Amino acid sequence: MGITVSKTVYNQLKTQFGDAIGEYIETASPFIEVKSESIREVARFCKELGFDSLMCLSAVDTKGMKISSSPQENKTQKPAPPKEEIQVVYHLNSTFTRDKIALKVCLDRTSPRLPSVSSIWGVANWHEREAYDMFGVIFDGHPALSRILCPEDWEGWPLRKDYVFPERYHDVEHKRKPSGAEFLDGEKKQ
Amino acid sequence: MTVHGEELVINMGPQHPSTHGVLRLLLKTDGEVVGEALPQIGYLHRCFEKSAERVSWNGVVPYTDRMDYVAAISNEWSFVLAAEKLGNATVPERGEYCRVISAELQRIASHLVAFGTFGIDMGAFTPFLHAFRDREKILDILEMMSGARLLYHYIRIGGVMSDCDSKICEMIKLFIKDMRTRLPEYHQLLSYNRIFIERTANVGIITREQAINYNITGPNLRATGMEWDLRKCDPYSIYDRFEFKIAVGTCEHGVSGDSWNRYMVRLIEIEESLKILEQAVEQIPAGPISAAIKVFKPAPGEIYARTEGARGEIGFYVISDGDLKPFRVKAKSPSFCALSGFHEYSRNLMIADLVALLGSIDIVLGEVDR
Amino acid sequence: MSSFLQNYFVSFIAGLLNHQPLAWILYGIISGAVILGVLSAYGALAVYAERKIMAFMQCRLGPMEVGPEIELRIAGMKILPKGWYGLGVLIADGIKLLGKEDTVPAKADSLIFKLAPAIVFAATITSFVVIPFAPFFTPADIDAGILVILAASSIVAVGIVMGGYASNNKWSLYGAIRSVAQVVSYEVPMGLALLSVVMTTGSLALADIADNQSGWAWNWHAFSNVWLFIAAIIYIISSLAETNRTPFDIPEAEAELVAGYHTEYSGMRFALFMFAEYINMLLVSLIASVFFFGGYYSGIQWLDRYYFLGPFVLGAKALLLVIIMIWLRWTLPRFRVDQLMTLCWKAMLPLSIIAFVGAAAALFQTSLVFAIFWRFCILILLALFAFEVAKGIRTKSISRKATE
Amino acid sequence: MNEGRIEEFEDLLHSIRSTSTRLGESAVAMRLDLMLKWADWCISTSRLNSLWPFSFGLACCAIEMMATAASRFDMDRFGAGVFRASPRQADLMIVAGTVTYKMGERVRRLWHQMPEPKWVIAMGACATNGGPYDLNGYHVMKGVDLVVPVDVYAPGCPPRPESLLNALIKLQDNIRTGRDRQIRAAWERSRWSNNTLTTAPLTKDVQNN
Repeated sequence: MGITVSKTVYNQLKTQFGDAIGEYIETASPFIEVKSESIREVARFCKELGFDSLMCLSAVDTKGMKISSSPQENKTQKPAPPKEEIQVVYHLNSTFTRDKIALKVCLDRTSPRLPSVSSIWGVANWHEREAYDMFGVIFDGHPALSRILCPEDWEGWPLRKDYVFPERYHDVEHKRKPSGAEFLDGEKKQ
Repeated sequence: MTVHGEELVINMGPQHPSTHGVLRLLLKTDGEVVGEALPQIGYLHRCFEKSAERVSWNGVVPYTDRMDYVAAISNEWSFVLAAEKLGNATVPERGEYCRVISAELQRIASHLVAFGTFGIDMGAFTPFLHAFRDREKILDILEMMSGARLLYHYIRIGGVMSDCDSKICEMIKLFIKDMRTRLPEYHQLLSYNRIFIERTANVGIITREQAINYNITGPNLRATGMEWDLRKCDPYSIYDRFEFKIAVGTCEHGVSGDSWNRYMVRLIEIEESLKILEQAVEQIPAGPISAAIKVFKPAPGEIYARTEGARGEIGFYVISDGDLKPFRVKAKSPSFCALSGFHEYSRNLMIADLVALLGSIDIVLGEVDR
Repeated sequence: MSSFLQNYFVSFIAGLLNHQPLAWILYGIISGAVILGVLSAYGALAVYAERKIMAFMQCRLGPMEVGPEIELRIAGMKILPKGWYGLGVLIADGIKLLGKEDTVPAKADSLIFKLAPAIVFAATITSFVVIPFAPFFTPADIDAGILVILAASSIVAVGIVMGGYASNNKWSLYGAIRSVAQVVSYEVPMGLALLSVVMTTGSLALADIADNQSGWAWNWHAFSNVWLFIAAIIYIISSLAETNRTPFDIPEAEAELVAGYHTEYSGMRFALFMFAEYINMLLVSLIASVFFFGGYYSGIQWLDRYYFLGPFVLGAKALLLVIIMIWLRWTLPRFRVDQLMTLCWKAMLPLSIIAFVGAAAALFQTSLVFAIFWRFCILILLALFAFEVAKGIRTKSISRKATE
Repeated sequence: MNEGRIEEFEDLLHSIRSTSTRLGESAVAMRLDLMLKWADWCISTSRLNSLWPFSFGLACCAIEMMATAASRFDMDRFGAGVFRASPRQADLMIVAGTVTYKMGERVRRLWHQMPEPKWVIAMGACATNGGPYDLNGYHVMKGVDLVVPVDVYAPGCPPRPESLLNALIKLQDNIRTGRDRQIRAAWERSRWSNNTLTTAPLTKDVQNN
């Protein structure tokens, strides 16, 4: 059921938006590629189609991915690693027809930026903040884009594949060294 | 005539008896009335998604346990379902039954905690201990099944860890019988207490539009009168074999989507879960409990799988690049979504109502912050 | 007449010392010390009772291992097992709280912060001097005893406000504000309920009120007249609010205000607040017994000859009411602030006015027919209540039977 | 950090004791010393029998902590059943769950708000050393003893209620023998006792408490 629905939705989107819609990729859960500039309009259109709830909004960093998760067009070729980019995936659900579709936006890894959909689905607000917190994806038009899970003064984007763990945070050592020698000594002396 | 004074900004949490963990609410109050409540989260951010990328497929399961620690098995199941769909693994019949039994037991246990803690929020301490007394019986059964009391690691890719044998089935039957007599007591103690109804009915209303906009699922959505249960609406596993009703808000007191209905939906769901358990224990077939999978290594691909947890839809967006470890795991947790709209439906409530709202949404911070 | 014992005692000491004022001072000190000692013992026991009753209601045991690790045997009979049923907590809690660090928050109003618990405690204790403990024995037999009680109980609220304000904590402030609103509101129906009795008796002195109820139990005010029965119920409900007990414990609502007005108090100051709460419970129960339930009269006429039974009878009645308060606390949820006010101003105040007017009307109808009719009304009310209780018990036993 | 927050009462005891030893081996001094020993015993026995825990749950372990307080296990049997929501009235902080950096400074702050004498039980693997989040948890503090002194560690993930009760009994033993003071003193000498996470002025979002 899911696949046919996605296909019809894809066709509708393609006629509506033309070039802004990329490919339709068929996997276990198929998704539609969307150009980053027009994601807000596409999302609004999808909501009008009846996809009234955003189940999940996730960002993915494809750096270091061995084989692309989308199936290769040419099966004879050796599976190639995908482009290094940041993807933002929207999983939509319709509470009327019980259909699901997925939209995917691919972004440049150095400065990922795309319009926010928090005005369309309320839940996107926090999901986008989380994506910003974890990947540094900037959502234009978001009411309050700030870190949500990590503290305000945290450095780096933790879920990126090239994230280096901090040595210490505010003087608290991150890797716990063997328990302080002075601690044990002190106990013996007593 | 109304008098408006200066706004008082007050911090509720991260250590506060009724925030159910380490949630922090920034309240802008005018006297007893809360103008705005802004949730601040992240005090329990345990880097689940980073950890999941760095362990094997089966190794992720214990981490999912620790997300929603009150209902661990629902989380395990959701992740395992995603992995199985990616890797095309099949689960033997008996394994599916074991999963259903454990998940439903877990759902009852989770709702009992919700019932008890909501009682504490309302000032009634005793129902909490009565609920925990009955929860201990479930924990006994789950302990016999998995060996752990709280975080089980029971559901594995391809099946379950250990069998639900006849002795356990007997225990479950006894428990069902016992629990059916307890529920009237709960209603007597709390549900139909006049003060409790006064406190919760018509308080903290979440409308259906708000609920769908903020993707609130599970009991909180069903309390608005909407029949949305993934066990029926998007059936997975073997839930289509069991007869049960979707618990929706009864509106016996108050309007749909208020705190009392959210509370009541959970108690009705306990009854429905008992029904499922009864059928599952009767029907459970003989056979293996787990498919023999030595090394789980799914083909490259991505999937979004969801199950109906105790708090709503638990979704896992999993990407595999054909390695022994998942490439990316994103967890969508119902509490996170429910809390993201909190500022909207907590507007102009009194402080005591805010506690009722928060308690009836039944959040688990481990799941919000992950 | 009621101060007979007191006068006898003072004149006895005066005779010994040959100095009248000194005798009065000595008498004050002695009776104060006795009251304080009894109250301390009661306070510790009440905390223990609360923990035990709560535990039994919650299918637990409560403190068990806290006590001497030897059995108590008297003449070979085992009286108490190891741990003495946790009786040790009585002492342990006290000594521990004494030895705790006494913190005053940095930005708190230090003087008021330190003064508040003392005021609450002193105001609570003060009221005890006008309670008639036995015929001919009231520590301070004041003609307007009830006014002393009403005044002192208002001062408690002042102490709570001081504590809540001085803590420099927003939750404490909330607790303090709520407390004022609550106490001020509930004093009105409470005062009216007490006034109905005062009007019936024609005296403000507590000893006279108690003496008015001698004889059999149906002479007790609560059972003499349906209006006073209503007044008694109103008094008991508003006394729950007066003592900040569930369902009216909004000034220290744990789920909402962390610990309410005493959030910032630690150690002995906190203990004083807690102590005052338990003593206040006893106080309102004593007043309820004196005003409505016969005071030191046992309700059995031929027993009342033995005057020395008076304090025990009064104590038993008061403790029963205290236990009911504990029972309610661990059963009921808590009201919201505005519901509390609604209940007070829209339900209890009209009802208390009705009771007051009714009691006044009943004064004119003293014939036997009416006396029987009023008591018959009370019987009907009690029967209705008993029926409700029986229904509850029956459903429970049915559900229990279904298990077996 | 070391603000000399030692109880006045104990100070008094120590000063009396030193005076009594200065007096020499007189009979009075010996009698006094005996009395002080008895007083010491009284105080420590009272304290260990009346450990009021701080109702402060962080994560999974909090559920087990609740189970420990509930009907089957009943922590109240040991006199430790009065859960206080305000740190000012608590004696025992049970750190039940994972401590993150964001929470760490709050934990330290709550610990500071508790009046002396106070004790800490680190419940579970996370509070002990980071537990399952040791390797990959970039935001997880590797043990709560980096910010507060821990008296007893309860092992397990999560520890069973029996384990927590055992930790409580261990703590009672420590108080009985006076070992808790040694542990505290050793921690205060260690390099963990003053780190900038907790001694630095609080960041803006904390100050409006």
